Amino acid sequence: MFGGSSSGAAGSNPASSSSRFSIPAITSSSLSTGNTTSVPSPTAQGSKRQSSYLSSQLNNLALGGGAGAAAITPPLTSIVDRPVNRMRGAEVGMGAWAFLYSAIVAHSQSRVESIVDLEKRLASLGREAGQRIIALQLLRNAQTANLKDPKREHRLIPILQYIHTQIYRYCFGKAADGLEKSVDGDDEYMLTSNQPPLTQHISLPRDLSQLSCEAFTAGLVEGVLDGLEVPARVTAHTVPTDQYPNRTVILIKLDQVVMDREAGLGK
Amino acid sequence: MTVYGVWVINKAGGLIFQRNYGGIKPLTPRSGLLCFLTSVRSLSAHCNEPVTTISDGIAQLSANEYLVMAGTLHGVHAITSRIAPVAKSSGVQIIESESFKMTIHMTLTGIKFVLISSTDMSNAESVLQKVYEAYADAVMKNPFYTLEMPINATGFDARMNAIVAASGT
Amino acid sequence: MTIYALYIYDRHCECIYYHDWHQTRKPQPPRAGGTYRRDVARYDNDGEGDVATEEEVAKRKGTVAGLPFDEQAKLVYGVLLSLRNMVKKLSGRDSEQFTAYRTSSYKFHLYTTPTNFHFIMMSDPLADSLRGVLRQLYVGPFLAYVVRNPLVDWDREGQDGKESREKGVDNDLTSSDTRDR
Amino acid sequence: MSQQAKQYKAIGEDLWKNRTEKVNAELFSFTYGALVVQMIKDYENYVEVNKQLEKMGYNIGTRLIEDFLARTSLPRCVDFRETAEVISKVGFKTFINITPTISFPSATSQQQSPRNEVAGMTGPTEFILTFDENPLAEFAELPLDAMGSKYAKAAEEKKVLNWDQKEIGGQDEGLWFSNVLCGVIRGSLEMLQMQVEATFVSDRLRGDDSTDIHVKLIRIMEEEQPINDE
Repeated sequence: MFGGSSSGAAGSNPASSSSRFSIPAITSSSLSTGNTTSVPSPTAQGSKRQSSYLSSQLNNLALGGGAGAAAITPPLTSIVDRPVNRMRGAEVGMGAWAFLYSAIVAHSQSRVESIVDLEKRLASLGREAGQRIIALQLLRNAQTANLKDPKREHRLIPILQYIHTQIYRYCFGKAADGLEKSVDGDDEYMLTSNQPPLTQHISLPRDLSQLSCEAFTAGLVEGVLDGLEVPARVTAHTVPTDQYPNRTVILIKLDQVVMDREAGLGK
Repeated sequence: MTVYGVWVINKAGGLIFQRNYGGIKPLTPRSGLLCFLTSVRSLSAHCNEPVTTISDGIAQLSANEYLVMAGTLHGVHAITSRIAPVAKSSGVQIIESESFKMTIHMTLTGIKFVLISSTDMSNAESVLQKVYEAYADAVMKNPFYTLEMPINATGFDARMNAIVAASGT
Repeated sequence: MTIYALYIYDRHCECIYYHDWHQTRKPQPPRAGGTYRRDVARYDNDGEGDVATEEEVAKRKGTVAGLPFDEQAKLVYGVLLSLRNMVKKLSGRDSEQFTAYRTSSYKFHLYTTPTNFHFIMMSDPLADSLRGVLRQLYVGPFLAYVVRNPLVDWDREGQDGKESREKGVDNDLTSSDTRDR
Repeated sequence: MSQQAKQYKAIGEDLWKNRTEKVNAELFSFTYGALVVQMIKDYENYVEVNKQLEKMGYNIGTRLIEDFLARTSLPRCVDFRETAEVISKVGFKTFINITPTISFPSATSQQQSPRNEVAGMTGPTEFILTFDENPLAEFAELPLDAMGSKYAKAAEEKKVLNWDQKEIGGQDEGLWFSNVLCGVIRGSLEMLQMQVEATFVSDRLRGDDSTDIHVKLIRIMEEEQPINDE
């Protein structure tokens, strides 16, 4: 999921698509500069508190004595033991989402120079989320359908319709308002939503009028498509109308591989 | 029941939002004759006054004039609490004048929402409550807004127009 | 309806009369050395002299020490002036009259005479407009005992002017008190 | 549960059921997880990530308090105990639909130690929030080197295996995955003139028994505006 092996207690390398995401040490390939100097912990008081905490932890781990760094086995219950569907159907307040996303946009803005880069960062977050969402949905589809022949869409149009309804309803509470093939080419499709809920509170300043914060949704769709073996480049474009000033079109530009496969599969 | 205007004043007394709604026409003095005609209706004596206005509603003033008034209101708000004849008192909540009134809601965080309306506006407090919710949604949740700075979010304007339109009934 | 205080200001922004009733936040005596004439303020006449030290005031039934009187009078006038000007500027009409303001605990009523005397009354927050009462004070006792009294140094209010006016004011107010309650 | 706690519990539940627009919690959790990973890639140091998450939370808190007050119009809290109740039973409930339990560490010590006496404050001046569930971390699992010094040895051994993996700094403190929550608490209370320190003392993601945030009142900031007792 986030790439790299996870080092959970189970030790086994969970199958890439259906495992939870875990935060591996970052593979050296993705980072050019080595930065191994360990930064002195600013909250010295934090680590002091931790050591007092350690002693209590050590006792109940029945490993008493010895410095805090005794070879303790990692956490007893690991993520694999937690029920995957515990949060199914759970909800949080729209306010929580709005403030989180607003902080994400503000934080990303401070780390980029251009609108394109800002959209790229938002899209990359969306892609990470999308990959996990499709993994979870496929798992749940398999669980509900009988496990012997879990049903999964493999043709392009049904996949797009699946995203238009199931995935949009899962993420945004309602299906997309439109799914059309673009006139410009066979390999372009458009998912439109008149009032995208996730960015409803955002007002763009004049100098950022070209930006679309729905880039996150574009990334999410790209992540989902990626999970369904439909590689594509997905971008978000604001196409306002009088009635829907925030109307957004998610433009899906399919990879040639997909077009060839579709042609091969024929009708 | 008409809303003439809305102000939002930040903790330091700075005016961060001001809009007039309905009931006003920006009449600026022009050459002699026209100025005479407009001023006859409002019977204001001298024509060189920066603005003349029709009978109901409030004037359309410059941004700077509103800024100064907001600062005054901020100061007055603090004083009205200090000169109270009883031990505990909030700052001024309603200012009544002959043809309009100002209703002021101050939040626990020190932000003041001011509604300028006709005197017969009975639901002023609930309108200000809706303005506070619109502020929480369209300004606080907007990543491109910096705290304490003037608000120019299209989302907030849209919400305000809707609130004012709905408040007329 | 509870009435807390009556302030009368002359054209020269000076408080020429003050009288308070059952206030739980008592103004202090004016600070020494101030240009303030001491005879202006008359405190709630519950027996003590009109000079009340801080402790005395505080120990009175649940009262809190308020501001020194001269500062209080200055601030009251400041509020009156600011709101009067704001209301005129905001409406764009010089004829616009600021009539009252309200906080969570009191209401401030204003009646300004054509000759720019300001009659101010502080009451409980829910009271109806007391402008009528203030006008009666102006037309009644104020004119009778102050304006028409030859002994009164017109521009400089003397001690005597005040006593006679109080008599009129007291019985006038008590009647308005009872009538409205 | 005290009368006051019951009352706020009812308010929180009513607001959540009737007056809160909702969003998919899993999407929220995946997005937060993606953000933390992105930050680890950006800063390559857990201590720095903890700081950035707290700062981001602070910026959220200073705005979220307005949304909270606009929607609940609750009056000012009388003391810090009531503040804890409101944060847990109304704040957390209406935003992420959980109600962390509250405990008052100093109350257990017989007398209020003068050290944490705060001018003008009666009652406790610190509390601990214990999270049985945490939507932010539902799908998260920390790598060994992010779990703090407790697992330094185990992390060391693992490092020998994947020698090529990037070394992330600040492993001694490790990652406090949900540190944004501490910032939100600090930011929102500061807007109400309460300066507090909010820090994680334990997190189940790091192998601890429970997930606890310790909130300590430092001081009441002077009252700039007139008292607001509508």
